[in-house]
Amino acid sequence: MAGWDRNQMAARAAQELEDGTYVNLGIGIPTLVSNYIPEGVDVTLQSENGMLGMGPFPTDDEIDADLINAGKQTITEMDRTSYFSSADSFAMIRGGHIALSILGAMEVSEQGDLANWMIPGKLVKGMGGAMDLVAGVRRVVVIMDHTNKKGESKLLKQCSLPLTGSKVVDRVISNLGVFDIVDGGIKVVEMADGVSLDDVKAATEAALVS
Amino acid sequence: MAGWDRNQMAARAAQELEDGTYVNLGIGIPTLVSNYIPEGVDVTLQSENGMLGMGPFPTDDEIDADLINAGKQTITEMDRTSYFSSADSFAMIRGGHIALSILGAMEVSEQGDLANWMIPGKLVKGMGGAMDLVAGVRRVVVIMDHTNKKGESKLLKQCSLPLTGSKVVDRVISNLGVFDIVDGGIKVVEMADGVSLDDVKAATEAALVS
Amino acid sequence: MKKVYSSAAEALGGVLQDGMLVAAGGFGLCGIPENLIAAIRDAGTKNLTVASNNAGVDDFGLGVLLQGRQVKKMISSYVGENDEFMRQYLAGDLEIEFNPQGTLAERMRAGGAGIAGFYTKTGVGTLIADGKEHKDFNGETYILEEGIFADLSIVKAWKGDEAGNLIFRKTARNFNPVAATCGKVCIAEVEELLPVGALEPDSIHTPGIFVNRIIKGEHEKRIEQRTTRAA
Amino acid sequence: MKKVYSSAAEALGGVLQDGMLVAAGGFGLCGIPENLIAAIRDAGTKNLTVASNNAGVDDFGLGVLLQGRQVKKMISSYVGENDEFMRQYLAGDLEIEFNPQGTLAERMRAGGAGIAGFYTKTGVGTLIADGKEHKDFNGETYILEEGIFADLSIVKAWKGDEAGNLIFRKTARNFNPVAATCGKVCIAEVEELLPVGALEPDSIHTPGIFVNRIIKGEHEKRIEQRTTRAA
Repeated sequence: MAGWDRNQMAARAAQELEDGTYVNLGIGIPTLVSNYIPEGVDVTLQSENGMLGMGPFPTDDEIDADLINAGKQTITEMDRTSYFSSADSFAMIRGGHIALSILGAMEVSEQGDLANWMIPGKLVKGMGGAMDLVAGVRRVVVIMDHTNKKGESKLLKQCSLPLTGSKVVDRVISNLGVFDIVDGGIKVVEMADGVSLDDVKAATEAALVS
Repeated sequence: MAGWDRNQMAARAAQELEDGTYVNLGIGIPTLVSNYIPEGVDVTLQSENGMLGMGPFPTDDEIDADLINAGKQTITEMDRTSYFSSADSFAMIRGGHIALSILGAMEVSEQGDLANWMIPGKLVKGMGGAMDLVAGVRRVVVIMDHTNKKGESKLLKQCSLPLTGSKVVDRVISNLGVFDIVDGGIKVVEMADGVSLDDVKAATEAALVS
Repeated sequence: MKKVYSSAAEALGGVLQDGMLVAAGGFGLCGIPENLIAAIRDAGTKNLTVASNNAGVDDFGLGVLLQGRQVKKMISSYVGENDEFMRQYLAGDLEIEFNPQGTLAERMRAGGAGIAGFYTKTGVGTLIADGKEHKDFNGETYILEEGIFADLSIVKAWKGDEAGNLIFRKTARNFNPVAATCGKVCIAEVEELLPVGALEPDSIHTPGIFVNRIIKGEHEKRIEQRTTRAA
Repeated sequence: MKKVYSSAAEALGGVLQDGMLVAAGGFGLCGIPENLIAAIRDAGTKNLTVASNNAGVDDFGLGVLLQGRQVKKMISSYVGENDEFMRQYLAGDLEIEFNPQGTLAERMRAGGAGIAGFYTKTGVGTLIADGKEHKDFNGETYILEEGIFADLSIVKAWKGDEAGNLIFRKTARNFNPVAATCGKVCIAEVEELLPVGALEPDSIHTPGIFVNRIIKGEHEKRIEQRTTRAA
């Protein structure tokens, strides 16, 4: 079983981007998606701390303390950029004006439940904007490893961790392939190079439907 | 019985203005109040269509179709002026950030109920921003004639007309004097020149308390 | 994906439907989407519900849609300047839902912001509160008002760019920014249509995400109450 | 009535009280009211509840109030960058109320706008919804969130004028405009304090009505995650 590495997952996720849309990319692997935006596809990236039209990281000369992304990294602006308050930013998110949110997860259930903010008994840092994003954005795509470090499936019948959102995930892109949340379970949309259906079955607790 | 004319009522109402505050003046006699702002008192006038720092009417040369007040009259801006949306304007009003609203009325009750937007059976044009103003502004002062054209009191035990707001009026300035809404009824604060307490009693249906 | 259209009629192509709910910017005749209103008149779309603070005057602004009897219902705070409106209203041909001005603005904002409802003190104890849920917070009574989710928003801005970013001018801003947010489709008409990058990012009032289509319009900008002082 | 004060300490005079609720602008260390936070540290005010998206880092931002054990409770969406925070939290000395980021921003806006509560889909089906009123609108479930009404707001802007009008710069705007609206008293610190008339009226983000006191500050503007690409 080969499967995708994090850059390949990001590249596959970039195929989800539709021309002319507004997109929010979460912290971690989702951030890498912006490196793989297909030719001819023009998307505008939102940063939920109050910016549309997020540009690349700055050069040393361009660093500006007043210009950061939601991960608190320094970034740059573009021609099209606009700034706004956090209230206006989440009005945009909550109101369904963002077409696509791509974010990471600890667990996803076959109902599309998502857990990615809290492990009981461990330090809780907070949900940031994740609950707003999954509740408000029109389409939610998760990028995550298919299994955790112990080899246990992260695509579950029920999430065991506290939820970030209930019935919010549309699609999961894992190292094993692309999976949609559909009525009755998880549908295999695509398998990564060298991954077999048996590999997927072995790594998936959630019901697979065809 | 002499009493005040509309300009004298406006001049008296201008004594309500406190230095450094933000004020909304209604259409009609309340608009005249801005002609009588006392020396040394600096107030900023809000226009609920989206402006703080309303200036005087323009000269012919200054007329600007994009610059009107809530009565749709052309106006001018000042050094301190800021513009904002209707939502932000009423956020300001509803949130209690305006210190004083001075507006007209058809009826005021001894509980401070105000009726000024609708006469059943007659054409109803709408309440505009009046309901928001009386519900949100910290202090509400009414300027009105003490009686209607038939000589009937407009300061009533109960309003007969549909309300603009319930228990919202703090003070009434009429042609007969200045009256506060207090527990149990209306308190005479001040009488206009040449007006006697008997004149007030004769013209007032609401309970007068001392 | 191009947002720029060559005319109001073209921008409305495929969007107009009988019976739809339209949210319109403007206050009185100030900052109204003149070109889009005229194109809706020309298209003859019927049974519209229009959420707009005012209803224009007889021959200008939303009044021209009333003349063509294209409007079934208005959601407004003040409709006093329009005789045709009153005739149709008194004849029972036109429905009016009065909203306090701030409630109307907040309902549009709520619709655009994914807020299904909000509690306000505005209108408590009045006819406006009839049939609405009442709830006490900290000993004070509030009523529940719901967000407006429109099918179409039509707005007018001063400057816009090809990405749909908008800047309004003076009190012509009014309801336009909130109307822009609450429609499934938002079309903006602007006085100056500029290339992307021409607007200062900190000064943009309506980010392009809210604007699906944009046109350069021609604006009469009629004045309702020309009021002057001596020079 | 003068709004301009000569220092953060002077601007806070007569305002600070043990146990008060403070709403603070800023996102991470970006756009935080550095001078006012330092002055509150110096004043030693205790048992504060602070509504702020984040809690700073150990030695900067709101972290300096945590060091002095001046904070009883935080209302935040993310507090990950602060070891002292975690120590006090695990020891039970510090209470934290997690709010989704958008809910926190909207709660501040609601408090400033006289909205007692609003219905959002954010958090439905999660721990955040526990104990909150649920209500269906058009077949979808929402939860009721309440406005934040703070005793004091502290915000940081780029430019301000002597009437309290504020303009923010880039993503340093963030929570500042909404925090400014929800306090009984709002104090702003700015990088440039200008005479009235220096700001463009169409470009003002926070009208002076929300700002009671204003100071010119000195800003370190520390960067939390310096991230670059090759030139």
